[in-house]
Amino acid sequence: MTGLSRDELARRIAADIPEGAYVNLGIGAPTLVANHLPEDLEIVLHTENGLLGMGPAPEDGLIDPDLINAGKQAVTALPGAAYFHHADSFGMMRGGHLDICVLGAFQVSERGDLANWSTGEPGAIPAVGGAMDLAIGAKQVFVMTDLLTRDGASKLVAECTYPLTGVACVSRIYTGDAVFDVTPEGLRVREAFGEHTVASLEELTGLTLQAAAPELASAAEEEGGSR
Amino acid sequence: MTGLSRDELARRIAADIPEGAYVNLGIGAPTLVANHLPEDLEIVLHTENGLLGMGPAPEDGLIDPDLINAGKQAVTALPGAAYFHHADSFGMMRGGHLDICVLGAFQVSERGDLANWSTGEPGAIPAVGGAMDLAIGAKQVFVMTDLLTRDGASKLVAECTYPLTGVACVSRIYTGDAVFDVTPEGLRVREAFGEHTVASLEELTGLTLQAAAPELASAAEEEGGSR
Amino acid sequence: MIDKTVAGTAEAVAGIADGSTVMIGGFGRAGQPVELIDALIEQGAGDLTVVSNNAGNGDVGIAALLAEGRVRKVVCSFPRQHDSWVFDRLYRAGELELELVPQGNLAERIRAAGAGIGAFYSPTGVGTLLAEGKEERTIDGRRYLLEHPIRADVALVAAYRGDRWGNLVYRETARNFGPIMAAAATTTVVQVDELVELGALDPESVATPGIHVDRVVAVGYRPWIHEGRFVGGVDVNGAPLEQSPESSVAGAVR
Amino acid sequence: MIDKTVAGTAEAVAGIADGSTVMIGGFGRAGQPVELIDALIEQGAGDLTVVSNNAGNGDVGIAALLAEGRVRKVVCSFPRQHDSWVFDRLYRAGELELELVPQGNLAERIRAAGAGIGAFYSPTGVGTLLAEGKEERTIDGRRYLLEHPIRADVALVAAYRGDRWGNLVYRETARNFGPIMAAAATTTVVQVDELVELGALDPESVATPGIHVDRVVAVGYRPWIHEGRFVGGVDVNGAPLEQSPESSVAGAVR
Repeated sequence: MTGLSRDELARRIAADIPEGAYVNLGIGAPTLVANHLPEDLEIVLHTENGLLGMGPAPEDGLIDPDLINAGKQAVTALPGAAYFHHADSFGMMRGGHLDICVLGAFQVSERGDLANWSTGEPGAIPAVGGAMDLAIGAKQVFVMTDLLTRDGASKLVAECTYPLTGVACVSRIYTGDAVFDVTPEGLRVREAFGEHTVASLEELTGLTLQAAAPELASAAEEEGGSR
Repeated sequence: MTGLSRDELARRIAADIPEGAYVNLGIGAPTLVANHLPEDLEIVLHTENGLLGMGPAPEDGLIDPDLINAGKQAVTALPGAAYFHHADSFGMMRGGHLDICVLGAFQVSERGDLANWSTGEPGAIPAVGGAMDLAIGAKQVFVMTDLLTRDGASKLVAECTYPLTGVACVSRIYTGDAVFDVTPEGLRVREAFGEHTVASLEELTGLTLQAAAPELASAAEEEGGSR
Repeated sequence: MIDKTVAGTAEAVAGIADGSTVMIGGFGRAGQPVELIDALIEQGAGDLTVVSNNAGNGDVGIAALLAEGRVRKVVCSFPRQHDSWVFDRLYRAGELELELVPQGNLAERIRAAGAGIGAFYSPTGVGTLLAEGKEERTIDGRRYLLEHPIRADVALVAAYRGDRWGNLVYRETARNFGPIMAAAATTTVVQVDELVELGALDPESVATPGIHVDRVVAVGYRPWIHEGRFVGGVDVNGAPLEQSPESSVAGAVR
Repeated sequence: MIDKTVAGTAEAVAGIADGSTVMIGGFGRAGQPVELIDALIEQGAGDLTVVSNNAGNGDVGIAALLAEGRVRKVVCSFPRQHDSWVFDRLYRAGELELELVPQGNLAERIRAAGAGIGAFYSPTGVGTLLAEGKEERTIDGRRYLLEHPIRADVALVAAYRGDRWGNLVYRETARNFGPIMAAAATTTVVQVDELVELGALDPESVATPGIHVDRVVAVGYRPWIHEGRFVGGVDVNGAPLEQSPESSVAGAVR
């Protein structure tokens, strides 16, 4: 494959986050995005356990167990930070005050339905955390995921078969192969990486895809990561 | 009449407020109760515009326009005070965390319905403020009022004719003539002042009243204000 | 760099459109953003719906906005006060629509808007005239009314100190409706006594995080504050006492 | 004199009855009232329903309470964690009932209990498995689920500092569920690092006013705090780093 690595993908997502945005990075891969936010831009990170203005991990020796992120990792607070309780924090989210939230996914449907909290396996211990709140809470919900599962199945689907996290909530899907916008007409290829075309992506996903620009309909000329 | 003056009544109410109680004194006559709370007891006053631990009025020259009570009068804050916003303040009230609230009344019904916000006159400008929240919010709602209107009509009634503030919300009614508990069987005379008896109170109110103690059924022997 | 500060109150209220719903903080005069209201009067928007606890005191602030004929409707809990003569006159003349909301329901409905709650059941007002037209429901044996969020296009809020991210701390009971209104409006405009450096506000005391704020303007300390310290010397309306300012400041040790 | 302080954690948790619903603050280990949970284990109450964001980490705190077989049911958002082996084992063995609640709905339902809200409509969870059995309603074109308050007999909360009236301030993200749980329980029991004189807490920073607190017990500063100052020298679980404590304290300038 000639697409983006996980780290390049994180950088690609970071490039779409404007200065001044209030952003929640979900646990797991989305936390990588923080490493690529330009240092000269002020972007305010929200962590749903009660902090706006989250900074990077502290040095060893300066870990503060009272100051953690939603993944329960030690973090720091930047000048301009504010603490609040859980009801206020999720009010912020549910009330639509966050600009962007970046989440992982098991599946995303053409309509933007998201499945990322349970594989529905019998005997699995269910845990949802803030996933359902995040899914419906931000002005834009970005999904960061691989296009295919390890078994080669598409994570972009006509209908999710895994239990849903939220209905019609995803705005955009970033994968190492392409970036897709969720539109009323289905998924639209916003940008294709490597040698991908709409046709090659349709073959991988089994979906009918729209093209954001004419050149995507034939071959992606652009270098991955540019926009 | 041989009942209590307004000020004696305020003292009588204050005597029923135990140490440690969280209390909201409504605007108007109930604010007089604060003057009679024993100085050696700690009673925490709530004002619904966002303060617990309200203290007395400041001296002239030390008035702080940012620090007012629900009647928009200058107050002070005691050591141990806390400020909060209106949603938290009324959550405190609606959530049943206040022990006692003392309110004025136009009418109280036998069932404890309260009318104290509007006389329903045509052309009058309606204003409710926190009255309806206070009426349903405290564990005990005390009413402080005259037994009779200036025209000699009873404020204790079978059914309120004025617009209601709250339904079945009053616990006890303090008047200069007697103290009444609201019970499932109607009003019970808890204490009668001066020469009042249940019979004389029944005559004034036109209601059938219960007696809390046998002696009330004949003549009140006790001095007003004792308990 | 995020910089929500604007140079003056005119810039702060720029763009408020005719027909807007405008929340105005404050309880009586405490926390009322008088300088922003003055700027709004100057700016000229009309046909407004004003959401505020009161409907103006004296001839300043909300009262002045009403007197200018800019307001079509008032949503509030307590319009009638000893000094609400402007509201009283317009209401009696049929020139103002009034939606009367019990104070706690007003606060909770504003909070619900900011917190993305679709509606909620409140026990306040059950069985009263103000329950008319509202859905009633009994839950666990208690009667409740269904109450809907109150949203606004613009909130005008007065806080004590703010920074360029829009973080705010309030002062005493002037906090009142500020935090919930800031979260309930599409555009939140704040006046502060003083702007401070980013990081100067205690993150444990920030009652409105900057996410809820769009514009901040410094209007200077109130007369009863001197260099960040309470000095008194005013009446409850903030007007200087008759004694000379010097003696007032000197006498204000508490 | 109002004095809600108690001398020890045993006294703090006295009287908690079998079958109680107990809210336990904390998000992971941050703000988890470990000393109070230890006292509750010692106290012996069983058949408990525990309401908490998580269902225990490692072998301490909530995990220890579960391991002792005291808990019948857990109401939480995120039981499954890398170190939730105690919960995992009991759940798989069918020895624990689980009510899974999305985190924001959990927080809002707890807040609703404290604020006297009968029920509310939340958009979270619409169209998912967790909507099963819940009333759905469309308001202004958006779908919502009816969510009910979660009340408790007892809340166990960890705060940073408190006074004898029960006023509390928290520290950083350890605030999490403390303020809303304190308001949602019949009896609220709080452990603080330090008790301070009445009046020593800034009334602008009090996140839980004493009205919501029944008992307060001081348990001493966490290892990463020294005389009220952050010194570090621990891992994210609060365990001392391998270096010597002296060098850790000395190195903790930030």
